[in-house]
Amino acid sequence: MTLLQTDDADAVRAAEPDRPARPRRTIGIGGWVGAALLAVVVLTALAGPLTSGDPLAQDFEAILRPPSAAHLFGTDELGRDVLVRVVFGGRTALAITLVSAVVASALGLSLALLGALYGGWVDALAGRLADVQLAVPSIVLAIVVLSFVGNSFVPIVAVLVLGSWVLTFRVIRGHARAVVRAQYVEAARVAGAGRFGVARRHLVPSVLPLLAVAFTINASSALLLESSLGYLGLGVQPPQPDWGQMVASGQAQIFTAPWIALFPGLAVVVTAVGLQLLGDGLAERFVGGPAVKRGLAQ
Amino acid sequence: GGGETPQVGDVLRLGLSRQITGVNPHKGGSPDSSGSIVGSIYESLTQIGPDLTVQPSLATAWTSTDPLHWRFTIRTDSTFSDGSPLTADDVVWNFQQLLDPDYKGTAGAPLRRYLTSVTKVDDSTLSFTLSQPALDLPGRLWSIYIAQPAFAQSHNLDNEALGSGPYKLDTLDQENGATLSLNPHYAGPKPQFAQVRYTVLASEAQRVAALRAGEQDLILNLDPLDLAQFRDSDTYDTVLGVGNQPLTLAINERRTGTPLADPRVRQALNYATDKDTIIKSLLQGAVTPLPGQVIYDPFQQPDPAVSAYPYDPEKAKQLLAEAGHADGLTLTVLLSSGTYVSQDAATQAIAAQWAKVGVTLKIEQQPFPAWLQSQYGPDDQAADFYYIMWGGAFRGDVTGNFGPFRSDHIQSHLDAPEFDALTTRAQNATTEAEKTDLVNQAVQNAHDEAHAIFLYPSPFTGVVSKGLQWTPKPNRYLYAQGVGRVQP
Amino acid sequence: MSASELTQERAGPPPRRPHVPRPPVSLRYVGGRLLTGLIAVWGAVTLVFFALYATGNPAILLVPPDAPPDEIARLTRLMGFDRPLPEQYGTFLHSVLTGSFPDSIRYGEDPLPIALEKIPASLALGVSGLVIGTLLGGVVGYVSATSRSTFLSRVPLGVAVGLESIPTFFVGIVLVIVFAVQLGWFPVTSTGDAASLVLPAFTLAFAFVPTVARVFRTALLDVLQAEHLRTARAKGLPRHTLVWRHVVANSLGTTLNVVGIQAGVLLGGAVVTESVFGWPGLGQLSINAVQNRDYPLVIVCVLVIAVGFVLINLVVDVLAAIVEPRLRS
Amino acid sequence: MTAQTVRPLVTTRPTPTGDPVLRVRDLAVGLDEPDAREPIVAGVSFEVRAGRSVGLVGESGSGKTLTALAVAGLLPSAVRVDGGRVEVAGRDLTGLDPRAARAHLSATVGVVFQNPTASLNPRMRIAAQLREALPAGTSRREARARVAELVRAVGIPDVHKTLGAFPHELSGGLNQRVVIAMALAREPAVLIADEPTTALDVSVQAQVLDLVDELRERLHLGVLLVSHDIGVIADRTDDVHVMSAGRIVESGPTGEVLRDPAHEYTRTLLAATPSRLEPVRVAPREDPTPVPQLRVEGLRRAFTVRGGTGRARHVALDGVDLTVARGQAIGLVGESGSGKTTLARIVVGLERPDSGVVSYQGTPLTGHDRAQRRRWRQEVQYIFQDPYSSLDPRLTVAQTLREPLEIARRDLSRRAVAARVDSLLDEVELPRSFRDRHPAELSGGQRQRVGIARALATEPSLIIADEPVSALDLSVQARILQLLGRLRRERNLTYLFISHDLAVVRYLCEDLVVLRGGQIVEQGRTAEVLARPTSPYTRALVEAIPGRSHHTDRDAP
Ligand SMILES: Nc1ncnc2c1ncn2[C@@H]1O[C@H](COP(=O)(O)OP(=O)(O)OP(=O)(O)O)[C@@H](O)[C@H]1O
Ligand SMILES: Nc1ncnc2c1ncn2[C@@H]1O[C@H](COP(=O)(O)OP(=O)(O)OP(=O)(O)O)[C@@H](O)[C@H]1O
Ligand SMILES: [Mg+2]
Ligand SMILES: [Mg+2]
Ligand code: NI
Repeated sequence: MTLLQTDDADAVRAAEPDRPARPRRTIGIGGWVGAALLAVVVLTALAGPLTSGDPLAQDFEAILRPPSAAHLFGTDELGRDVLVRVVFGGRTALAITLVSAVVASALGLSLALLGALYGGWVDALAGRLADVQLAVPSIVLAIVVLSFVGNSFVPIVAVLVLGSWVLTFRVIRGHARAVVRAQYVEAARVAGAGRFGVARRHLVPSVLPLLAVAFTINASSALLLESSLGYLGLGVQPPQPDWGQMVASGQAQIFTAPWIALFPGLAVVVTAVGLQLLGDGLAERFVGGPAVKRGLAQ
Repeated sequence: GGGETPQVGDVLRLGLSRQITGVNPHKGGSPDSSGSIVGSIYESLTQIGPDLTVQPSLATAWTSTDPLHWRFTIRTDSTFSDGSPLTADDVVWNFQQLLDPDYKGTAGAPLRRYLTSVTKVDDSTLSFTLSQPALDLPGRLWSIYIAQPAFAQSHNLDNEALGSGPYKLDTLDQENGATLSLNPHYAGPKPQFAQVRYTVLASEAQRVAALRAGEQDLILNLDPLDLAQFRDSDTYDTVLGVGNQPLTLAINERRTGTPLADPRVRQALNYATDKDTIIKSLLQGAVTPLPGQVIYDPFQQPDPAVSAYPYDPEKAKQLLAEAGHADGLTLTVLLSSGTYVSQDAATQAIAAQWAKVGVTLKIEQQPFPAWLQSQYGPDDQAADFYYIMWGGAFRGDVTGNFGPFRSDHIQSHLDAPEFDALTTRAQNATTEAEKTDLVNQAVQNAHDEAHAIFLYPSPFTGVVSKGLQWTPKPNRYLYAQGVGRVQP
Repeated sequence: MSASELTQERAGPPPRRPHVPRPPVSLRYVGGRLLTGLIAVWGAVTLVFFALYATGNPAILLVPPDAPPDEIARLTRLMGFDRPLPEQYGTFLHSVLTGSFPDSIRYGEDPLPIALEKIPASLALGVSGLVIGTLLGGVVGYVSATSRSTFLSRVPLGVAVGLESIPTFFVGIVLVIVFAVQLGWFPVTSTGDAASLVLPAFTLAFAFVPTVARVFRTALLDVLQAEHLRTARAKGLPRHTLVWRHVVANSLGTTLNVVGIQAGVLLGGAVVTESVFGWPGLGQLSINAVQNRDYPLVIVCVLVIAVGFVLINLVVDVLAAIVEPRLRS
Repeated sequence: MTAQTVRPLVTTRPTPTGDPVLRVRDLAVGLDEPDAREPIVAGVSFEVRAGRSVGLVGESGSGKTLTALAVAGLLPSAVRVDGGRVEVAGRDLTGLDPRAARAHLSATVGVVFQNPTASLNPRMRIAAQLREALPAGTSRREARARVAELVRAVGIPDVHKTLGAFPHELSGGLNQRVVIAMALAREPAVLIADEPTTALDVSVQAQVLDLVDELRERLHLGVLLVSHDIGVIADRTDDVHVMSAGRIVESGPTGEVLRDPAHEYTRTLLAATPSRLEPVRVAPREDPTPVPQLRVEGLRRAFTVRGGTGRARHVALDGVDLTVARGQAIGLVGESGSGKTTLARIVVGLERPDSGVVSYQGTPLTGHDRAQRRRWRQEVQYIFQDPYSSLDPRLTVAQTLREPLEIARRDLSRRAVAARVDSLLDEVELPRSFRDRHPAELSGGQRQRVGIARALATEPSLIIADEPVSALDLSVQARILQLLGRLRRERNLTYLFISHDLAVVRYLCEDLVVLRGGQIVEQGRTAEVLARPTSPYTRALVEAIPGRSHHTDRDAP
């Protein structure tokens, strides 16, 4: 699809010969805010276990306590500290999100690059795979696969990867195809560069910023999908805390003890907002603004 | 929002907590869904009262001529909702279908174990021939519903119904609910509501929200903790009581090299479990711990000689040490997602308690089908424990009460030859006295050998509109005919 | 053509109607897309088939707890699950081709009509969500692209993008609490009627709004800078003609395209939405079928959804080609 | 213009020739910012009379377009008129409210822009766009007749097909005619044409300009023709205004200004015209080996094109034979689509022929062994047309120049490579400090120098250049051509030089090959072919050189 391609000419055209070079783009305020939010979430998830308690520790003396100084986010029906559980839930959510985004990006990237470099049946096959993937909403596949194969870490990640590699693939392929046909690549070929040289010198570096953007989008869609799966009871299983699953289990008490479902829900939102803002910022910085982001938007 | 005065409309609105799995009278069904609807549309020979006693229904009387022969007298006034009479031949036909090994209806499977044939003696008398004695035969027949043969042969019973019960099925959406209206030909007392709507509310959150929005008149199976919010309601009463089936941790004693093969370990874990704390905090004090056996008052006759394992961590440690596990054990329990009330919280509490005697209990959870599959699977791949609720359906139901704890049960991973022998003999007993004696021996054996972690009876919960008159049935079957209006 | 036009046609010099009606999309193209779609459907269904049949036996769910051990074997045989996998797959493919599937376990009948019966409800939800989302998103996108006020050009879009970060189920929960339980405007439990459609439709719409707003905004900004707009301005056209015919109309193609690519993601949200609200559609049916291990029904649901997807994508493509002539060749 | 008959428009407003239809006084245009610095355009004054044509010429960025847009009231929102007055068809626009001004302008001024296809709404059929341009209140029936008439008036052959088409289905030339028809729809008094032919093929250029001339005469239009091409200005305008840095630096009758430029800037501009450059001529050195450096025999290449009617084979090269001797400079000319680029790409190995043989130094490329292949790769280099897309935007100049060295000369040390890079920069007259710049920080001419330096890196002996200057500004173009000429002299390079501009070829190449429809239609010494073109096509090409009338003026006083 044409939308998913970025032509380098676009970027270049921005700088007309006699006009001053374009001002250096930044990821913008939004991008920095996103990065900061993510940093907070990630740091809490990493450092949380050192400072806070046990997410499984029950305290039948303090059941369903509203937020207070002792329990900032209150306690749940087992007297467990919701804050601690949100922090630990973040570990699960982030680990799954990151691993699946990394795998999805790697898979999408390699298929796209192979397709762009070799063309022919390699490209056609990868394109068909992507079409197959697009024929069924990933959540449906996820539900089927997880409830039959079981829902441990690996199947969950596999399902999320299945749902998101196509994005990276399409974005990168569109771009890589344009780059492979670009005159500067032809110039390199005239100078004697082979496929590997072209990939190393021109293709991979040019694809990296796009990859970063696709990665943040993948991560945020994986996060949302992961929490939806958790909510549907198909994600990480209790007692291991997980945001989506915490929302689901706290939902029955939402009228009497809203904090149980609210805080994990907000955690998902904050993380997703962070990823979105960072993604937007990166797109603005590297890819030429929302015009490309729209093609990437998930 | 809370309405001001108790309001019940013309349509009785009943909430179900599981999707309907069809309304086939020959396939059985969960009380929380299909079973309640089927029981409102069809009749069987006997029925189970709120106290779990066996009561007449289509059959008015029964006698056993000898241990292997029974006679049932049936009503002749019963009529299907299309106006056709329900005859003795119809009953015979239904049993013949169920006894046919190629018949799809699964309700016949247990029958085929002990029932040889059903024949018509005259228009109001049926003769049952058994292959092994069954003192509790009338009770066992409560779930064999009678369909109209002609209709059954020409229609899909999973989706359509023609019965002789108080209601007839108007519409059915297996995912979302069913509507019922009065069976104009019903022979018994006329129920108070002409229209009934069953709505599937599969998640606890949906049930709570529907109640708070005043959209339902009666919903069972809420988490005891969630009842509190309706306790002071103007529109609803809450029900918190004892259910008819026990909750236990079923044990896998047959995994190769399992420490659970040693009765001392099993006993130790029973000692290490603080049932009272769990009941007090999670179950809102609705129940008392099982009396060291899977049968309990008031629904069954427990063996008075057996009582609950007290919470005694020291004793537990000592037993574990004797069994050579002084330095601890790691075991797993498998839960089925969202199946039993409070199961997550309770198993986590148990895990915390066991941790104090050095046993690490790893909790795993799987969707119901996978969980079931694991139980049906080979011993070595099964989990060490399953948090499970199962038990008899009526007073004195030996098969139902003890079957799941026998070694030969299809879901069991036990190794309990003595218990098996005793319960077999109890099933085949020919006098009540003999049966009671054998049951007590079996109970004693299961307790001593600790063939289960005895927890507590399932709590029975419900939220009922103040405008309704309803006698709670602890077996959770929510028959429409059992619900009436408060008479002003 | 009116009568007067006809007479004029005869009277005046005959400049023939310049419009040569051509099909916007060639049949060949549609055929090609359908073929690709068929392959995709086959792939998806096969994947699901093996995920199901290789991992378990649904017979166990039907066995009553007090049944003798041989009951599992009996049911397995009755349902044909004892045969080798390739053979079952062959039977399955055959049933797809003939359109007669093995009976649903819960419904005891052909699962295809059961799944098809849910389509109107799903369509109602999908279409109303899409329409609401597109309208809201269109307004937000338009305002943010054209408004001169910093507030209007940023805040609605920011809110929309914030919405993008809220998982569908969370939106659903909040809507239910506020509008169904607290305000009592809409029912909590879906009955499939119009009143119970509102909340799920908005939940679904909120997933569309950010995408539509974003894409539409960029498309508008692109068009606003396009050279042909200068030509149109030179013609001295009235403002509304300029806006609708030259700006908005030219932004639709791009928007439609992206929304089309996203149809999958967005309608995936419908599955969650249906399950949160108990909306009686295909999504809920599939989740329940999965939970009950109703294999034949699961496969048919996946099949119907996949075919629906292929068709939706095709429709979007054709629509895009209609509003965007450049895509036609 | 070809033999198409142009039917007169039914209604023409007789504006007496000579009356001013556009008067601009002290126009100033600046950025629409609160603290805008200097205006971009200032103190611009000129006058266009009915039936006359006025040229506006100047370098890129000098403010020509902004001036034109300001007059037409079409300035982009970031820019605003800062002062001065504009009077169109006798009405002063100063102080008029924007609505009224817009209405007056749309009734009296027609505009034509550089890029015809982009100037049309991509999703409306031509007929609808033309109808829209008619004065408000035109009845349907009238409109239909008018539209057909307009289309015929601008010489579009297949009226019916064109009206039903979308812009992307028509060629650039046809689209420009449509745009002109649209500009005429409201019977304007003034036609503003901003580089109306720059995006078009040379032969089409002439047709469009002829059309404008003819319409001007017939409709008594006042024409403001904006161009950076002196040739076009010379041929087509009566008066000219030369702009530089936002100001008019010189004005007067075109002939006078060009013959006797008063302003320094005008002189530079004129000097940069390729036809004014002294041709580079290199005395052919004796080639020790009689084997031609490059030989091409029976080259054939067809492309599969997918169109509305399905797939079709389009033959781009149809049996081309060509021999290039060492030290020779051959110019390859031909209209757009004649196969020039395809031929060049095949020769450097970027494209494969369907049949035919390319031999380098006597050996067919397909028969090359490893060493030969390496040599061929080093000795044959390519210069691309587009200086923008032929450099990787992520690489610095040094990185770009290092790439061929790293591939071809693995023996070189890092330091040696760096030294080579510096000397390459010297050679193409770029400061060494440019090493660490990215393409975005370079002007078009500078980028093309980098492209040339990259081609020189492997010390090639044969350079194939595909329109290396046609994307560049006139003055930049002249400098690059001089650079290429110097390199050829100094390094005894062989050139295969592609251009559609005969003037450029005449400057650089002694020999000329004319390609048409994938076949060679004429070849020989450049001067001879230009003086006595034998094929009608070459003759047309020669005639299409803009500014020929001005040359004849000048060359034969
Ligand atoms: N929309 C705009 N916003 C800000 N600056 C502009 C805008 N358009 C043009 N400029 C600036 O105004 C100056 C004059 O531009 P203009 O387009 O009139 O040049 P030109 O003479 O037409 O050049 P060319 O031959 O390249 O078309 C340039 O420096 C350009 O950067
Ligand atoms: N990759 C391709 N695919 C399809 N058609 C092509 C391709 N490359 C060239 N052509 C076609 O081959 C013909 C010759 O093209 P070529 O680029 O060689 O012409 P040219 O003489 O260089 O034209 P120009 O002056 O416009 O650059 C054209 O009709 C073009 O459309
Ligand atoms: Mg310009
Ligand atoms: Mg070319
Ligand atoms: Ni000249």
